[in-house]
Amino acid sequence: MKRPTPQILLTGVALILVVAAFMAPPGDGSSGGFAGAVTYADRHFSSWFGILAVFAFLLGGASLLRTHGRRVRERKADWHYSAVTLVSFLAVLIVGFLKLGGPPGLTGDPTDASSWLTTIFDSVLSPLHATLYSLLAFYVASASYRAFRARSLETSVLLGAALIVLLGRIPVGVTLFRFDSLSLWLLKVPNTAGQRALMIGVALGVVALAVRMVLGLERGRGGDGS
Amino acid sequence: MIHPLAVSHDFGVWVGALLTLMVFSFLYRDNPFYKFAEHVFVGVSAAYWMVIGFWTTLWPRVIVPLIPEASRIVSSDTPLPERDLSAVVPAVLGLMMLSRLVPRLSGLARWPTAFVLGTTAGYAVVRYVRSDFMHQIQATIGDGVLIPAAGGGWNVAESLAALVTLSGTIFGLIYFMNTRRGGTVTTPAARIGLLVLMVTFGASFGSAVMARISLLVGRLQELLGDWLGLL
Amino acid sequence: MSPVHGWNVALMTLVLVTLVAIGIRRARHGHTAAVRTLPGIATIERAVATSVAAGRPVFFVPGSRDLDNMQTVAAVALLEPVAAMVAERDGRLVVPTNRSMVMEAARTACRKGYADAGCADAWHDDQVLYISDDPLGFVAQVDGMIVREKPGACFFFGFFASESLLLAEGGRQVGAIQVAGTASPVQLPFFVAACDDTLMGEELFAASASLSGDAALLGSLRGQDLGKMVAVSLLVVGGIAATVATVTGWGFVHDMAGVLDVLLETR
Amino acid sequence: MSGSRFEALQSIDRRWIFLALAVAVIAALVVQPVFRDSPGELVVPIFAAIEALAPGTPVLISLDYSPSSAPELEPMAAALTRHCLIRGLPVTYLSLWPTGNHMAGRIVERVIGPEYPDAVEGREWVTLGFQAGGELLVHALLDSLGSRFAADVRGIPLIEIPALAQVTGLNDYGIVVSLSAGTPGLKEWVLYGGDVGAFPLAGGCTGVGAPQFFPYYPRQLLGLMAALKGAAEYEAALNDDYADRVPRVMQATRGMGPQTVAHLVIVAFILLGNAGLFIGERRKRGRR
Repeated sequence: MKRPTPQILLTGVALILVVAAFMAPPGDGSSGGFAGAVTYADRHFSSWFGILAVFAFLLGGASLLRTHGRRVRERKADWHYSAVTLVSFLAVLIVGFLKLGGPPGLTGDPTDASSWLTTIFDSVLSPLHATLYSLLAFYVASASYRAFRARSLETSVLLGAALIVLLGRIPVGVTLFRFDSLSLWLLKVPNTAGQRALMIGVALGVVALAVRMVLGLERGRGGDGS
Repeated sequence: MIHPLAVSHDFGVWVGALLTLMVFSFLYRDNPFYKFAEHVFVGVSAAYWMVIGFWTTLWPRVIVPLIPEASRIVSSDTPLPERDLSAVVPAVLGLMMLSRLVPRLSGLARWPTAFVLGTTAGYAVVRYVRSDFMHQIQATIGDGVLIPAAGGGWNVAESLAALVTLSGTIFGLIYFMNTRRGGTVTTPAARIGLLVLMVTFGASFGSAVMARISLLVGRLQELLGDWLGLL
Repeated sequence: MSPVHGWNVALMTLVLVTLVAIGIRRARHGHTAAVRTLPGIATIERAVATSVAAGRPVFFVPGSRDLDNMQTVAAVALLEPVAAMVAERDGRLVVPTNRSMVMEAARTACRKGYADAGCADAWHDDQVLYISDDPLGFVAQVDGMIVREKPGACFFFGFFASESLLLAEGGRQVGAIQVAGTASPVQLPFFVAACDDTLMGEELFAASASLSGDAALLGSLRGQDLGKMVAVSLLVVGGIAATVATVTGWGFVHDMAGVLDVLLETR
Repeated sequence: MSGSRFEALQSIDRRWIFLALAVAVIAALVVQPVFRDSPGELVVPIFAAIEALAPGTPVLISLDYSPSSAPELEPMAAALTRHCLIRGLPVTYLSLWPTGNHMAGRIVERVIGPEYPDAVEGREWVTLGFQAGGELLVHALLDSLGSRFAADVRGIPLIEIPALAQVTGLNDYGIVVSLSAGTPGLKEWVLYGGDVGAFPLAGGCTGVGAPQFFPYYPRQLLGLMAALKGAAEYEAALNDDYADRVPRVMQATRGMGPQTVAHLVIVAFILLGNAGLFIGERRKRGRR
């Protein structure tokens, strides 16, 4: 007999979940038998993923320590910056695991308003997030300058739609060109058609990929490995 | 113009403002300040989400159910919860994932990966068929392409919209046909489909610009207002 | 817990899955169909060749979400043939990831790709890096890496949120040839604007099959097309039936439109 | 020689674009030009619906966003809040996002506190706050708020809150508005709330999310405030009808100044690039 491989687990789990999507849960879900097992799987597998994702955090943290630790040890180019990453990583880890600053001991919520972790979020992470987002304002400007050129019929259409909507969103464009209703129409009608064609196609792509995974055709990329 | 008293005295505001300027400097070119902010960002964010994941998921859903005594570490006056072994399977899968860290055992990690891929595929199929395939087709068909007006006759604008939506969706789908002879866009129908997609992208892009500028304005308001007290 | 779906969802799932299975089966029996070259695929090959010839690394970013997203799975599947392509030309591949599960899957895919190209020894796991689970922290570092290592080719495949344009403009800055692919309609416009070529929507899922040239995988694309024909037929028939029903009120057309409505009802 | 100058128009260093944009936006922030908008086709129905409610009819606002999307959505929450308080409609705030409590707090602190000092929490407004569950939460609230919320954020049981005296489930609200920055948000409110329930549903969304929601109007959504412009239009409607009871220039209207300038800068650069392309091609053809 062939040794069970991870592929069997992949296939089994996927099939159970597909079946579960169409089966009425037998009351409390605690009953035994096939129906009970399927319902149990449906109810718990996604939360198990959540748990695995946390183990993955640990794996990621270990990987980060290794990568940057080695750069510092071997004095590679820019090792000072790796040291910055290591120090900030470890500092936040200590603050967070020991719940420093919040309610006494380990009782409190780590995101309590008075905890140091929250202070770090508010004064370091939150502004960094907001700033990265605001870089996008500059990038939409440079990308649209470069991309929206009437080189061919396709790019002319792209350019035209973008200009109409850009001008239709500001009072000046509305007063000068009455672009507001045209831009609304573009967003409501052809845009909807394009979105729907994309979504329907994606659904089919997902089905095909899932079938290939379940049949083990995506070897090596899936569970089967080497 | 900058009044010394209006400038923020809050240490956190200063840290945030300096990091913001460091990131903005990247728009000119890469430089040591950006590198510093980038490496702080990586270290702090990786640790932050790890800590949150530990306290909100691993602790209450794995450690405490399996080892109720552990809850004493956090709080000594609450009664011990009942032991609940349903977390054993994910815990074992999680430990198998961590086995990557030990080269000799690393083959075990293929099992949790297979489990995750199986759940991903299993949940996705039905969800996509339902909401991205069936629901979208039904919505596109709607009430057909001739919409009656309230006071009798036909509502021309609505009918035109319905017709464009329906035919645009069909042409778009034809553009995506894979099995066809020759190059990329051969039939006129596929070409029309591509044009529909181009309108979609152009219009969405134009609409998104406002959102992006809003974020920049928000950031600058905090910088000029909260930090420098200018606004 | 997912809500329980109706019989019609089951029927449609069954039909679509069967069509894909038929496509695969026919391909295995030698019925291969001509599959169009996705515009993006040719660009991938050109980008890798140009980049390696210039002595510059190739960057591959498999999205900014975890392995529970089908787009991430598709991206990792696409990584394998791309890795083989880079290995054959003796280039350097860099794969930054922001989830360690994706890092593991990506390492497996690359190892396989390098082995397929006969250069298993040239692969080092360190070429796949974990950066941070935070998508924006991840992007901040990847943009920095791109500016410093000056890749000649950048590939962004999988699910992206606002990261799309932050990454694509980063690569644009150093003049890399860029190909992106995502199924998220909101982010596609940014990739279309900032990249040389873009795999749109379902093309992301078809790309790995198309690039691998494997008969069975190509067969699944044929199955996907059959699904599209189902969609187009439903739209045409449904559209006509609904229109005729409003205009005429003929009983049997009304019934037909009603049947289609019941068939597609998902609420 | 002049040909190369036109070609240069096609490859302006992106840092000039960045600089132009930054200067324009900062200048607009400092000078604060006001561009008045008028209520558009999608915003008028929301304003009219709230205008038509009898005083005392409860209104639900779902704050489904976080600080990073607040620049676009908070002005909508503020404008709706002003309208409801002026008309004597008790407001319930809840949220599908964990950041919702904080967002509700900001509205209270920045709008209700300073502008309506007589308004009392529990009577003029109540914050139920965040509950997890997304679409399942919406589904559950349809029949009964009490099934998922035992008390408001202050810990006061629902039955003791005057603002909720008339409310059992979502159908008891005169209107529900979801201000949504992503998932879960307006889409969940439409599919699991508005489509199933018997209450009018309206929405607000970011500019990025807007294309996704336009198709829901007018059948599944009473109206839609899209991006900052949507908020500015609502403010314009308030300015028209209640000029003496609201600030003259509100948040979104002020924000439209930098927006307008920034849009114009972007359009200008797009046109420059195309002019370079167009003239360059013409010269090439002329030479041939």
